[in-house]
Amino acid sequence: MFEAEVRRAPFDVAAAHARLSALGPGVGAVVLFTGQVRDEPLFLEHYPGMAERQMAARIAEARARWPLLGALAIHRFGALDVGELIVLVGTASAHRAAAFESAAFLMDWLKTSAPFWKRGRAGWVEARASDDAAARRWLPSKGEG
Amino acid sequence: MFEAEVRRAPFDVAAAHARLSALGPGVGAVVLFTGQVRDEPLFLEHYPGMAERQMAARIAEARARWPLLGALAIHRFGALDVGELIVLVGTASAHRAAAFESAAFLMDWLKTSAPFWKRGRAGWVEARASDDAAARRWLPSKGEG
Amino acid sequence: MTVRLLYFAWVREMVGAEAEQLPLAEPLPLGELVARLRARSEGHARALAEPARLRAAVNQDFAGWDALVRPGDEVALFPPVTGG
Amino acid sequence: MTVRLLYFAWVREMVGAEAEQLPLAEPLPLGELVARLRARSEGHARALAEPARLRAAVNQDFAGWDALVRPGDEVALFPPVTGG
Repeated sequence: MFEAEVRRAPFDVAAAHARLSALGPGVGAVVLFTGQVRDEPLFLEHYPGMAERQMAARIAEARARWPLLGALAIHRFGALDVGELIVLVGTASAHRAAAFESAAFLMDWLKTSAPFWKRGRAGWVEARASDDAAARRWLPSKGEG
Repeated sequence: MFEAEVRRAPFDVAAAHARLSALGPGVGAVVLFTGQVRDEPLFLEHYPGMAERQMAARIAEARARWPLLGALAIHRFGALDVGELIVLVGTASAHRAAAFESAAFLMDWLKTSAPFWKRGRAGWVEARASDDAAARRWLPSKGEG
Repeated sequence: MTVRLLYFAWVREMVGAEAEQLPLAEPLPLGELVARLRARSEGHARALAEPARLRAAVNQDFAGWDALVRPGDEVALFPPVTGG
Repeated sequence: MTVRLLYFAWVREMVGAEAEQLPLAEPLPLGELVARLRARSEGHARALAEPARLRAAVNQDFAGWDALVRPGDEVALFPPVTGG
């Protein structure tokens, strides 16, 4: 089960976990990351088509890099209140290292390559250099530094 | 919300996520790890008292090391079938790096310091050197290597 | 032949449109295409003034300013992404 | 005064008990306490033969073989942990 989904409606964390957990007797570890609206309501604009395409591409990269039994990425758009979930990334593997690392990889790369833009009360949110740095640490030429 | 729990009965992943997610408007990231029985049924023996104590100590260490808004560790004991959840670690923070790193830290140290022992069909499971290595990478003197 | 142009976030707001067409007879580097677009309106000029503040995609993949845009392509211009 | 002893996993199985008492009048290094325990039975001798295969806790914290055990302490002997 390798899936990317872009949607306006809320998603179900328990269902995502259950799907990853049920991928067979080889699953020993599931990691779920969820990102949620912090401090003030947000509006999320996205590029339909490219968003799904980039998320699916990151999942394919993670799958090539770690021995995954499943990976899931869900990203919402539209108006979201404080505390609402924006994004979910989930991975399933035999062992925890692959599940943790691939989930962190997926989030770091979604942050810098999935075409979503946040607007808060003060206007469009600026991209952060720390997000580019987080993604770059996964490039083979640069190592994990 | 910083809690460690040892129990025989199944635990509720959705409830754990909901509690971490609801820790206030400062929460931006939640990471959940679950470990489950792989390949063959297991029996988990534990040292009551020390298990809770060690898990709580690891949570206190994580809290001192990362800016966490909450952390949760639940570990089951007794007879568990393939696919059943054994352990859950969850963390909540403003940003994803702290949530990911502290959850990985907690799992690595629970693996080597929480007094649980797995017995499978072939007898008691042997400890793995790779688990010791995973825990050691968090020691300040050794760095992240 | 044309190129389909898409704008997002503050680029969309400054340009004053979310999509438009640009006639294109033959392949053109993305940077030159953007230079042409600046002449369309004051909004275009302002939104596209600083390529360093922009990112671009050609056919839904990220592309650099030297990438060749071909007639029929879909080109999107937007700020660095901030989702997740 | 006594020390409360606890055994887990295959140590418990080989010793043939999950808990027992050891009389102790004054502090003793954990390694010497284990040496004393080996004399209790063949099972003890076998279970505790190789300290490198064992881990120990004193009062529910991990302890090395040179740690001092005091009358009234709780001492646990077990294999390296394999939970998680």
